[in-house]
Amino acid sequence: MANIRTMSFDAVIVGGGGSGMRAALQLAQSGYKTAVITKVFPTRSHTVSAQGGITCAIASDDPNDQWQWHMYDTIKGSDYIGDQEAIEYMCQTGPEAIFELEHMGLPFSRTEEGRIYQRPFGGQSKDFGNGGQAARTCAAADRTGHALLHTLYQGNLKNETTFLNEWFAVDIVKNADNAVVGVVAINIETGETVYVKTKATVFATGGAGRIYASTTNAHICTGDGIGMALRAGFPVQDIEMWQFHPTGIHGAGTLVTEGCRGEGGYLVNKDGERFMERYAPNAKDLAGRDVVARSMVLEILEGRGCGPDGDHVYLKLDHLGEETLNAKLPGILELSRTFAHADPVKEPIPVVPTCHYMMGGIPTNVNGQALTIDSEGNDQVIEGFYACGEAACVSVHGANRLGGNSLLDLVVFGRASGMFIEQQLREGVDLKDASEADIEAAMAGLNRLNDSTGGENAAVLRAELQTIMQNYFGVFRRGDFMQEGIAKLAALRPRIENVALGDKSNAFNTSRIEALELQNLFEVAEATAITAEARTESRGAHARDDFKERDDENWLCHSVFFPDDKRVGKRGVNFTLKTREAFEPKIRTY
Amino acid sequence: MVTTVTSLGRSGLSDWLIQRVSAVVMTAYLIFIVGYLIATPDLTYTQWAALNSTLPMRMFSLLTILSIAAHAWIGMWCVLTDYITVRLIGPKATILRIIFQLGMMAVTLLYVVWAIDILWGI
Amino acid sequence: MLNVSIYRYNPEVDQEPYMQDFQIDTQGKDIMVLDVLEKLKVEDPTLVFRRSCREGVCGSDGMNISGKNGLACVTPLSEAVKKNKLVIRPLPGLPVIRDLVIDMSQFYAQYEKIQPYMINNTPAPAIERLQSPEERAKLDGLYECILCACCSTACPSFWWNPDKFIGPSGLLQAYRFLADSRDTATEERLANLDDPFSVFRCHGIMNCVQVCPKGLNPTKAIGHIRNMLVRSAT
Amino acid sequence: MILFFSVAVFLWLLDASLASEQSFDGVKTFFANPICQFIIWGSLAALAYHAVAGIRHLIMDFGLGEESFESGRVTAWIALVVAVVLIALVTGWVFLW
Repeated sequence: MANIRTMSFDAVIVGGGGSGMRAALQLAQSGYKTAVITKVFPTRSHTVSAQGGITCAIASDDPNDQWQWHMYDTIKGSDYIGDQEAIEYMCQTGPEAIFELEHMGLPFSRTEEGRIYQRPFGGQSKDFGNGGQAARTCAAADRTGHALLHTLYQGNLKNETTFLNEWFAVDIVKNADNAVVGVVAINIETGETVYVKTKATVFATGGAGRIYASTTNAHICTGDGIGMALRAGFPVQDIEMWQFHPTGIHGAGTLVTEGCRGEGGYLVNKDGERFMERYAPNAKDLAGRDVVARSMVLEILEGRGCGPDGDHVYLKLDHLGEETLNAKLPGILELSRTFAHADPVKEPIPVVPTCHYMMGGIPTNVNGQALTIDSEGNDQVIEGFYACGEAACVSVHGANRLGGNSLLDLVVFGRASGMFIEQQLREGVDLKDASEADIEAAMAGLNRLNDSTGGENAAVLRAELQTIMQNYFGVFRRGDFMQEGIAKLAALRPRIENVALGDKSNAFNTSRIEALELQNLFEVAEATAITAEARTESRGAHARDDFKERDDENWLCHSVFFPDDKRVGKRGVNFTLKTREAFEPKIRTY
Repeated sequence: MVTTVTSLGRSGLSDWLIQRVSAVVMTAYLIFIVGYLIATPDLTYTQWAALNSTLPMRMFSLLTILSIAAHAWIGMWCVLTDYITVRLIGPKATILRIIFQLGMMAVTLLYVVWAIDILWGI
Repeated sequence: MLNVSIYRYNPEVDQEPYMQDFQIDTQGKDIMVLDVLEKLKVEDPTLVFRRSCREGVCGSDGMNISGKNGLACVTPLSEAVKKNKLVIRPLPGLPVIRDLVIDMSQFYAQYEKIQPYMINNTPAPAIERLQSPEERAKLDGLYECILCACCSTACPSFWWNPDKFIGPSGLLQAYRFLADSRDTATEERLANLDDPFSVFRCHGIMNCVQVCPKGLNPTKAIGHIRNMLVRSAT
Repeated sequence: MILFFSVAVFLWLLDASLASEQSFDGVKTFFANPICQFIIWGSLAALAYHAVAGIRHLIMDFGLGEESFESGRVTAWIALVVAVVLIALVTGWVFLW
């Protein structure tokens, strides 16, 4: 059965979103034989949904802007468990990466001077928090992700990257040294299973927002890379840190960009009160996302929510005027009219905090190399294995990501991974070939699914999983509740491993893919649950009723989840900056 | 760029321009003749022959027939390459289309020669 | 109960495509067509369609809904249902792989043909290339294309010559680069378009404009390309 | 197609009307025959429709009407109405003249 076809490439990128295509572009430009495995046509990737912009100190809005200020904001935003070395690299390299994108044709909005338009976003300041609100998010109207993703795809077309479009990576192939030497993947159109062999496997598989019932994430955000890594026995870091975006459209979950508040919109409760003034007197509606989301939930819990069930609040934009809205937020007008049946020109948009972003992921260094932790607690590079974008945790976001930093993360670290792999390939990579048994091992899960006879419907199990996560691991968390949730998940595992495959055909079988995705979702959910229960403090997006305070003594560190024994370990946060002394943890207020 | 040998002007732009210019010429001719016929209800042979034997009128008529030829050539070529294609009816399409096209070209040429013969034979 | 009729074809099983009828209880809610498909897939896991963002920006779920091409995720039942019936077919004019999934390679090939990337071989400045808001405004209505293929598969000229006529989507993108003040390959781009098929098969039927889920106007863009061709020739 | 072959009809008419006095009169009697009237009518009607639609295209090529879908719809209707009126006039001219 292991007699499957082998395809060989110098580098293989799994995931055709922003970070994957940025990495692929770098490698394709270098002339190495590069392939992108992507389960959807690249421009259908979830990066396309990013709206507001990409945060970076390019000094357009404010000619005196400094990347160091952006670095400070990001570290503060992360609630101090972002790795400072990585954040420094991102903020410093950022402008170069942005200008490259512009040169590739990204249609940024413009200022009167002809420079890239920048808008204010949450958590942005000047002069290390002392100079007031900054406007640092580079925007292409409110379709920045779309513009970015298409530009990157176009760049890859120009450089003739090989795209395996509508292929699904199933599992990692490891060799005798526990190094990664490729993946087993399915061509969705034909059902053919192939061993894709390579010297560098880059996971750019994005997030897993679909573990929650209410999410801004696309259907395809199922944490495939995290699932594969966990099944291969590799750890994940800070996976309990899930960002709830303050403004998802009530009922639909569709994202409404933070740029709305950047352009002057604000939140009101049922009394019409601009309640953020109470929770964050300085930054108000532009406080960190975790702060705003929690404030909204408190308003709702305290009976000041809007609507007949009092289960949401309103985002008010009408005072900005139709002309501004058309120019700056045209996509939002479209989305709100379609999904909220509300015209923002005239009426407020009903919004509610909605699962949005996975801060955790596969731990990596700034070169994108995936890491594991040995028995002495030292970082160890996993040979042949890389990750970037949302799937990775290079840790620039720590416990809470700032708006506009995800797009920067993916271009900067997609690029960095590509550059590093290029250098590795030039120096020569020597990995042992996978044996028949190694490939067989990676096929095991797929074979079991294909041979399944009984089992329950994938969609039903998925809904059950999402409900557990939503109810027990949401914006506010509590120990006893989470233990209950973990027990429920444990009961769910055998049922999901035994999921029914209602369609066994080979032609474009999306049921098979959805069953595999469900198993990936489950791995992410379980890691999230166990780690969340273990972190006995409140930090960033992780807010516990039973441990309300931040506990720097015990938890100023990354959590690391090891799948083999489901153990939660700790890993030190990097506090070493190259250009100045580190930022010490302070109480975080906005 | 899609290359093709059987279109008239070879470039899409020239075909398109010819199509427009010839259309204007034909419209002008049509309006003129219809107007003339309406204005002179009791048209006699002498009047008619006199009109058509003046040099400007001969040139106008000639221009019109050339316009018709070009306009029809381009128009028919368009229709043929829409519907008689290998995609729609298989490999025999090319042969079939060339036969149609040759036939059309022959008829068009015939028209032009005939028209010249008429105009200068008055 | 809503009656839904869906085009079904699985090349491994079916000799030829057929329409299958379903009934679904929408509880009178004005949900999206994609929601209906998702519900039906729970009942019948063999039903196949593409979807991703479910908010109209990724372009995955273009299909023919009650006779009109559109995105299932942003088409509410109130727009699509006629006489309590919803009819869903794949986008017309391209080969069907299975059920509502079509083979879009021809469509993508036309996109690639227009060199859909910035060409500017002058040395790049250390910062961005400057562009005035007015110059940037020329890209509005062009760059928003999501490559869903609703327009091109609604175009008769594209049905007849999908291998030669670039189609509304590709031409919209062609003009997106022609209109960009930062692109320097205008002449080369125009030269590549000046044949009787690539651009000039557009007969101004405007089906593309009617169906575009993003409200874009390919016909207008094609007109601009033609004008540029005329101007460059004279 | 119809138009392409009706060119032959018009050329023949032109030829006949210009060849001699007799044939000119022959053309006149030809117009009295209902079948011939019908052929002429068909050709002229097709020509009228084609010309109107062509003129609409010319106008649109000049970028008038913003090339919006609405203006496309409206001008298509206008063209159709004008064509119908012209065909009615042609009918009157051919059959009643």
